[in-house]
Amino acid sequence: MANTQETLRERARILLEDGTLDYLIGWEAGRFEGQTTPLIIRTVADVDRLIYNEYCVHLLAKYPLADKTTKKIGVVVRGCDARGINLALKDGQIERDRLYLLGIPCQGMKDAQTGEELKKCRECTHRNPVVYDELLGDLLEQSAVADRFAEVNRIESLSADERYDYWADVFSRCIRCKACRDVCPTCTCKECFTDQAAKGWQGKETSLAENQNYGITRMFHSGERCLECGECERVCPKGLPLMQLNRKVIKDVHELFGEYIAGIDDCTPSPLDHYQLDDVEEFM
Amino acid sequence: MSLEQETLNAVQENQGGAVVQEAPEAWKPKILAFTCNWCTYAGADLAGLNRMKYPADVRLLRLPCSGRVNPQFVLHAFQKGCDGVLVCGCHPGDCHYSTGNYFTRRRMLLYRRYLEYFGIEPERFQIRWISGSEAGKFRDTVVDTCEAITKLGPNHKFREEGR
Amino acid sequence: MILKKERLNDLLEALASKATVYVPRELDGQTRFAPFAKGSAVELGKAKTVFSPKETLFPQTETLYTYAQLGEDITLCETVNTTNQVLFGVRSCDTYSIERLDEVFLTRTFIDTLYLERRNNTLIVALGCTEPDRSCFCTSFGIDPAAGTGADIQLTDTGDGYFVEALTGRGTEALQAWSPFLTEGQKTAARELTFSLALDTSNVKDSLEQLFEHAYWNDLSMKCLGCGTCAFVCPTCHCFDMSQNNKGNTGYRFRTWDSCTFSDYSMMAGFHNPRPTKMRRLRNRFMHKLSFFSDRYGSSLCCGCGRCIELCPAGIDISRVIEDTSSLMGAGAEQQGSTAVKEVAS
Amino acid sequence: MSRTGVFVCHCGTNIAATVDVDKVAEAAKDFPGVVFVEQNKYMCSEPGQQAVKQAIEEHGLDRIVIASCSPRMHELTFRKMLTDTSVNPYMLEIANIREQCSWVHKDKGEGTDKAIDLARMAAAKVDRNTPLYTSEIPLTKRALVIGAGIAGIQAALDIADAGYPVTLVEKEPSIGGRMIMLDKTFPTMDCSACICSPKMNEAGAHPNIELRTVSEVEEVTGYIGNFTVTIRQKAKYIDYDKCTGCGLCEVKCPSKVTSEFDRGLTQRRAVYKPFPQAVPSKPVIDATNCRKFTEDRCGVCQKICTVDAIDFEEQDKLVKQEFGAVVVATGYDLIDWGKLYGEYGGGAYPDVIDALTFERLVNASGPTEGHIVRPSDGKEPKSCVMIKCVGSRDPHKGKAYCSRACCMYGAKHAHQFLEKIEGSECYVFYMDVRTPGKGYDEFYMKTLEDGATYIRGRVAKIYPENGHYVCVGEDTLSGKIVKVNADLVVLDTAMVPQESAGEIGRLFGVSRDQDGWLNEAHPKLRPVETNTAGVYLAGTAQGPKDIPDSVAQASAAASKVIGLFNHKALESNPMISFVNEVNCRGCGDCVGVCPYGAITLETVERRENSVKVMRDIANINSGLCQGCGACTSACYSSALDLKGFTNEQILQEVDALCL
Amino acid sequence: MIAISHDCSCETNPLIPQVCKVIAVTQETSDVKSFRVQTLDGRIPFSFVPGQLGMFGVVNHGECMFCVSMGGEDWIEFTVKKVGTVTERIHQLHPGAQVTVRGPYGNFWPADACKGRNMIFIAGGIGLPPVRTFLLHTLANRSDYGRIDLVYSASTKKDLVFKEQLFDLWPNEPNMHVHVSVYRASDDWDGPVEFTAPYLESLGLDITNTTAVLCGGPSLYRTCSKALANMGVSDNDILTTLEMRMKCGIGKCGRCNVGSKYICLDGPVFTQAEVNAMLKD
Repeated sequence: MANTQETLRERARILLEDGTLDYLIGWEAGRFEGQTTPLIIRTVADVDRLIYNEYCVHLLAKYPLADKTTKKIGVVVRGCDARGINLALKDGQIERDRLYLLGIPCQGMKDAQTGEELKKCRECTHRNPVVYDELLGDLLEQSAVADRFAEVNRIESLSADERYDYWADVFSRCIRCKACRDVCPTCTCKECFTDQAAKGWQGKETSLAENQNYGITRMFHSGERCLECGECERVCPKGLPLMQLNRKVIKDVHELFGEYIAGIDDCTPSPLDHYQLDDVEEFM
Repeated sequence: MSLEQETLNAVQENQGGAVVQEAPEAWKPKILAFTCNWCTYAGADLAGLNRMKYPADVRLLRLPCSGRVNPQFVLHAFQKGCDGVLVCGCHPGDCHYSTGNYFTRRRMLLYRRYLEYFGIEPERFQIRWISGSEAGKFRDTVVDTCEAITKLGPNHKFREEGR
Repeated sequence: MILKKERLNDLLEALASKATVYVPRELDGQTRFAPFAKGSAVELGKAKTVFSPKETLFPQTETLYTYAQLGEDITLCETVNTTNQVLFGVRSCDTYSIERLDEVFLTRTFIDTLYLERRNNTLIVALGCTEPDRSCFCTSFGIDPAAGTGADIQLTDTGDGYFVEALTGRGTEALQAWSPFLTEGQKTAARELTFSLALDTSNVKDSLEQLFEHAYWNDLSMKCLGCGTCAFVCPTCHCFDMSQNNKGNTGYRFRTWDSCTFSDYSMMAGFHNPRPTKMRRLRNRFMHKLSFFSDRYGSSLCCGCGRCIELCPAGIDISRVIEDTSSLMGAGAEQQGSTAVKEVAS
Repeated sequence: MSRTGVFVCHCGTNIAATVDVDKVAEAAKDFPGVVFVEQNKYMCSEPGQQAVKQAIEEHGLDRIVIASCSPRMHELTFRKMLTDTSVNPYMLEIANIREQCSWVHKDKGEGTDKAIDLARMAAAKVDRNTPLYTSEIPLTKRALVIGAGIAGIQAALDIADAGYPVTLVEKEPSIGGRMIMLDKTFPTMDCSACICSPKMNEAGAHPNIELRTVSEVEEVTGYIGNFTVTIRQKAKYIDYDKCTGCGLCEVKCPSKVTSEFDRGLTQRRAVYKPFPQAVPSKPVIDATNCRKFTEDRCGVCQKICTVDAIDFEEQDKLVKQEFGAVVVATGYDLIDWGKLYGEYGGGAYPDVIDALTFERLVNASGPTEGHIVRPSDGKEPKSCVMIKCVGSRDPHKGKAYCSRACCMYGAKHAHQFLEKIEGSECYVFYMDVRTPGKGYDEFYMKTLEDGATYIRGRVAKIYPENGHYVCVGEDTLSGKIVKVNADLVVLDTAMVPQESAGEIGRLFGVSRDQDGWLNEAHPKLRPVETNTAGVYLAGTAQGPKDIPDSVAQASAAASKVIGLFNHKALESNPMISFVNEVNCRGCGDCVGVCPYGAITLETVERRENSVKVMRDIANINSGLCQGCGACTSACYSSALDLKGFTNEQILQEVDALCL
Repeated sequence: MIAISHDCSCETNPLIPQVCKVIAVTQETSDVKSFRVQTLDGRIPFSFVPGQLGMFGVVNHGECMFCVSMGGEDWIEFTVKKVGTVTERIHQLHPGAQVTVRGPYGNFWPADACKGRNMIFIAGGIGLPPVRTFLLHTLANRSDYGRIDLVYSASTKKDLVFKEQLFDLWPNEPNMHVHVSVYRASDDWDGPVEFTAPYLESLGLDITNTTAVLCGGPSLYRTCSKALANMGVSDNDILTTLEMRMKCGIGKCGRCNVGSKYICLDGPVFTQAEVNAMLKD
C-alpha cells in the first residue's frame, strides 16, 4: 500500500507540473485515525496531502461529472471507480479525452471501527481497474468471490408476507436523505423522479408508502446498471441493506438475459435498453 | 418502524388502549388493467361486441402501447389502493409499433420479480399478451384474475395509510 | 437527591404510564431516541445518539391541516395531536439545540403553534456527559457538557446513581412524582472531561464572512454529494418544505424536513434557482451554521455534537472548515485565490 | 379549477339497459372539476353533438368527458365536433361504458359502479389535458402496390387513372396472379383471360404504372406520406429493353422444368414465360434450373438471341423509392391439403387434384387445350367427384373459417365437367351450398339442372380400385353410406394467406390474425385500412373472398389512396412525445428504444445559470414519431413525455380509480 | 370557515390560511391575470400596507407568495403570471371559485420616509404590480409627493400590464410622467424600443430629492441599479423588493435567507445600501 502512495504522489507531481492535468481527484487523511475524505489537488504543493491506504472507501467516479468546463481531470481509479467512469462515458456525461485515469489494483478497503475488510470489498468481483491510462502497481489475480447472492436467496426463500414485513421494516426506517442516490454512479439524472412532486411520481412525505415507492423505483432504475460498489449501503445513515436490492436485480438479469457486468466497457447497452426476439416468454 | 408508529405502539402497551380495526363492508376487488390501444383494448371491445360476460371488478386504462406502461404506474396503482394490476399488450411480433412490447416484456419480466421480492403475491400483478381478436382470451384472463384476487382478499401491501 | 441506577427502569415505567418517554435506545444498529416500553434496554452510556431527539419535537413529516372540497366550497381543519412526552437522557449539546429550535419557532413575530404545543407538553431530563466521543467539540461553543442549559431536570452521574436537580419550575413540579424512586445523597465533584477535539471558534464568524468569495469553497463543495444526511442528523437544522397529498376531493397539507444542500431547495417556478451550484448551497449551509444564525439570534447554530462529521458520506467535516477558515484568515489570505470560479449548476 | 362537462350517453338501450345512467350522471356531479353534467339518448347523433356544443357555450366549459361507447369508435367523431367549438379537440376524454361495461356485465349495480369509476377516471385525466395542435407533414404522391393479382392490378389502375404514379411489385415473372390461371368465372361464365388480360395489358402499358416483376419488398422505413421502401429487383438475366419477346430462346432451351403455373401438369423451359398472355410478355431465366448456372454449360439462348438480350452476369438490384401510401394485395394460396388429409390419398393419387389444377385442365389455353383428362393416364374421365370444404370449416385438421368462393367455383366446375364430357356424371359432396352473390343461386340451380348430383355429406375415404377411385361418404340426408366410383376427384381446398404476407405485415407493422390474414382496422367500418396509417389492404390478402369482392376492395383501397393524395400535405399526429429539455441529461437511452428512429441526440448550446454550456439534448422528429411512448418508459428522469398520455394524466387516472 | 379541533389557547397556526372566494378575474395579458379575492362572508381577507405580500393558493395544488397589487374596501387583488404548476392552476380560477389566502407578510414601502420627495418608479414585466402599490399610494396622497415618473418596460407590447392605467389614467395625473418602452418591436407599437436601463438614462430625469423604486427580473435589477448610480442617485434612495425569495412568509422554513437577512421578516423592501451589505450567495 505504502509504495503505491509514493508512486501516486510522484506521478501526481509530474502530471500537475507538466500541465497534462488541471487537477487530480484522490483521497486525503481525515481528522480521525482510519478516516479519509476525497481530495482535489490543483497545485503541486498539495501533492503531499494525497494518500492511498486501506481506508480510501469513497467512490471517485462521480466527482468529475460536476465539472462542465473543458479542464483535464486526473482521477485515481480502483476497480469500482473504473467501472463507474465507464458508466458515465456510456451515458455521455463526460468525454473520455478529458479524463486521465490512474489505475490502482485494490486489495479491498477496511472498516475503520472493526479493522476487517469491508463487506462490499469482500464481495468485489473486479479488483483490477477495467479502464485506465496508467497502472500504478501490478494487476492482482481476481480471487473467487463467495456467493454474493446468499442474502438475496435467503430473503427469496421467505414467504411473501415475511418478505413484505422484512422490507416494510427496512423502509420504515428510511429518512429519504437521498445519500444513496447522490453517491450512486448510475444516478446522473438532472432532476430525479423523487424530486418531481408536482408531476405526481413521489410525494415529499416520509411515510412508509412513499419510502417504499422511493426504494423500489430506485431499485428498478439503478439495479440493472449497478456496479456493486456497495457505496449506497456504506453511506446510508440508517444502515439499510440496500445492496440486497441491487443484487436481486443482478441475479434476475443474469438468469433472464444472460451475464451482464455493468460498466465493463463504455458501449454495451444495459439489459433494458435492448431486447432479443427469443427472450424468456412468461406472458403468453 | 417510523416514529409515529412506535409512539402509537408504546401508547397502546403502556396505557392498555387497544385500537379496533373496523370490519370492511362487502369487499369487491379493485383491479386496474393497463391495456394497449391496438390489441388488448380492441380485444376487450370485441368481447363487448360478442356480448361476452366477465366480472365487473376490472377497469381498463387505455395507453397507446404496452411500452408506455412505466412500472412506476404499477406501483402507484398498488399504493393508491388497487388489489390487482394487469398489464396487457399485443403478442411480441404483432406490436402496432413493431418493437414496443419487446421492451415491455423485458421490463415486466424484471419488475414482476422485484414486486414479488418485496412480498406481493404473484397473482396480484400479471402480464398477458392478448391480441385484438382474442376476445375469449381477454375474458378468460379477467375471470381468472378476479377469481384469484378475490381468493387472496384485499391488498394491504404498499398501500398508503387510510386508503 | 440521588436516583439509584437500579431504580431507573422502575422510574421510567412509572413515567411511561402517563406520558411517552423517549430514551436513547439502540435499534437496528443505531442509537436514537425511541419510546420506552417495559423491558427495553436504555443506552445511557454513549456520548451521543446517532440521531438527535429533534424528531420528537419537530417530526420529519407533520400534517398542518386537512382540507375537503365539496363542489365549490372548501373546509379546512387544523390537525393537532399531542401527547405528553418526556425526553430522558438528553445531552447538553441536544438541550442547547432545543433552545435554538425554540428561538426559531417560538420567537420573531410568528409563533409556530404545532411546535409550541409539543414543546409545552415535553419534559426534558438532561444527563451530564461522562465521556465524550472523538468527534464531540461542544466546549468549543461554550457548552458545559456536565450541566447544559435548557433542560427541566439535570442528572449528573455519580457512579452508582444520578444526582437529580430541578432547573425549572416545571422540573420541580415533575420531581414530586419521582420522589418514591429517589434517595438522599450528595452531588459528587464533576470529573474533568478530556476533549480530543477543541477549536477556537471566537473569530469563525468574521473569517467566514471575509472568505465568502474564496476558492476554498469550490474544492470543498466538489466532494459534497448534495444529499441531506448532515441536515437530517443535525439537532439544530430546522428548514422545512411544504406540500400536499390529495385523495380526490379531500387531502392534507404537510411540512417535511428539507436540506439546503438539496438541489431543488431554493428552486423557484420556471426553474430559476438563486443557489444553482453545490458550492453556493454548501457555503450557505456552513455560513448559516456558523455566522448568519448568530447575526440574527446571537448564538451559533452548531452545538459541536459532531454527528455530521461521523455520518457525512464524503467525509466533509465542519470542524475542519472552522480550522481551515481561521488558518486561511490567519495567513492573511483573504482574497488569495481566484474569486468564485464560474461554476455551473450540478 | 377546470370547468369540465360530463355527457352520459344512453346509446338507445345499449348502455341504459344494464347501467343506471341517471346514477352515473348524479355521481359525476361531484367529480373534481366537473361543473356540468347532461344525459343524452345518442351522444354521437346530431342532436347529441348539438347538445354538447350548446353546453360549451352556455357554461363556458373547457374540458369534455363523454361516457359512451369505445373511443376506438367515436373519438374521431367527437374530436371533429369540437373543432367548431371553443374547446380544443384534444381536451376530450371518452369513458368506454358500453363495450367494456354495459355489454359485458349483467348485474346493473356492478355495471353502474364500474361506469361511475370509468367516468371518474376520464374526468381526472381530462383535468390534466392540454390543448394539442396538428402540424403539416410533406406527402409523397406515389403509391406502392404489392402483389399484382386482379386486386393489385385493379388498385394500381384506379390510382394511375387518377393521375398518381404507382409502382406495382410482383414476385412472379408475370402479373395476373390467380385469376389468369382460371378458365371461366362465375356467375357469368365469361372467360377469365378475356376480362383479366385486357386489365393486365392496360396495367403493363399504363404511363403512370411502373411494373416491377420478379421483385420483392425488402425493407421499409418512415410513415404515412413518407414511406422509404427498398425493393429487391431480382435478376431476370434478360434485358427487357432489348428483348422483343420473340420466344426463340424458349424453344431452344434444353432443360425442362415442371411448370408451377400449370400446377405441375406440364413442363416448361429454364427460360420461360409462365403463360402465353404473360405481361410483360418477355421471358425470364430460372437460375436454379438453367444449365448455364447449374453446370456452367449451354448458354444456347444467349447464342441464338437475335438482339443479344441475355446477360448471365446480371445481379439483383436494390431500388430505394419514396411512397406516400401502400396497397397490400398479396393474394392467397391453397392449403397444402396433402399433409392434412391422408384419407384422400395425401397427394399420392395423381387423379385427386385441387381446384386450381382442374382450372388448368379445363382451360382452353391450358396444357390440354381444355380437354379434361385424367392426369394419370390422359384418358377422359366419365365420372367425377368434387369434395367441398377440404380444409375449410374444419378447426381440427384445417382452418375454422369458410373460404367463401369454393361453393360457387365448385358449381362452375361441375357445370363445365358435365358440359365438356358427354354422358358424364358429377357428384358433389357438400356440407352447405353458400351462394351469397348476385346471380349466384340461379347459377347453382342451373348446375343442378345440368344433372350434377349434390350429396350432403363429407367423403370419409378415397381408395383406388381397379382403375378408378372409390369415394366413401355418408349422405346425411338419407342417412346411408354412399360409395361413388370416380375417374377424377377434385378437392375444393381452403384458401390460406400467401407465405410472404407475414413478412410484408411485419415490415409495415400490420398485425395478422391467428390464421395469418392481415388485420383490417375495423371489420365493418374500416375494412380496407390497417392500423398502420397509409397502408391499405385489397383482395384475399385480407381474407378469403371471390373476384367481385376482391375488385370492389381494390377500388376501395385505391380510393383511400387517391383521397389521401388529394390533400396538399398531411396533418401530423399531435399526440407525440416531447422533450422537457431541463431534465434531459443526454444519455441517449431513448434513442435505441424508438421503433421509428425519431429521436436523435443534438449537441446544442444552452445558458445554465448565465454560463454558456454545450449540452446533448434529445430531439424528437415530430414527423416520424407515432406516439407509442416507448421512450417515455426508457427515460428514468421522465424528461420525455407523451402528449395526450402524459405521466401526470395517467397518474391522475390511477388516483381517481382508487378513491 | 376554519373548524378548529383543538382547545389550545394560542391563536391558530400561522401556516393555516383562510378560505376566501374569487370575486373578479381580469385578463391583463396572455399570461398575466389579476384575481380579486374576498372572504366567504364578504370581508377583506387581511389589511395590508402597500408593499406587503400575501399567500395565495389553490387547495389541492399548493400556494405561492404574491404582492397585494391593489386593495379595496372589502377585497384585495393579486396579479399572477403563469410560470409554474401552481400559477397554472390559479389561472384556471373563475369568479366564485374558493381559494386559500393568508397574510400580510413582509415590511412595506417606506411611504412616510419618502414624503415630500420626487419619485421615480422603475419596473420590468411582472415587476409592475409591486411598484404599483406604492404608486397608487402616492397618487392617493398626491400632495405629499413631488414629481412622479414611471419608467416601465416589457418584452413586447402585449406583455405590458395595466395598459389602461399606463396609457389612459396615469398620464393625466398631475405632475406625473409615464415612460414606457419594449424590448422587441412589434407593428402595433410606435413607442421606444429599448432596454430599461439605457432607456432610463436616456430620459435624463432630474434626481434631486428623489427616491427610486425598482422592481424586476435579476438582469433588469442589476442594470438599472447601475444606471441609477450613474445618474447620481445615492444607494439609500433606491428601494427594491426581493419578494421572489419568499416562501413560507413567517420566517421559519429557512428558505428566504440572503446572507443573514430573512426576506420574509426583514424584507422584502430594502434600500440598495442594505442590499449591497448583504453577502450575495
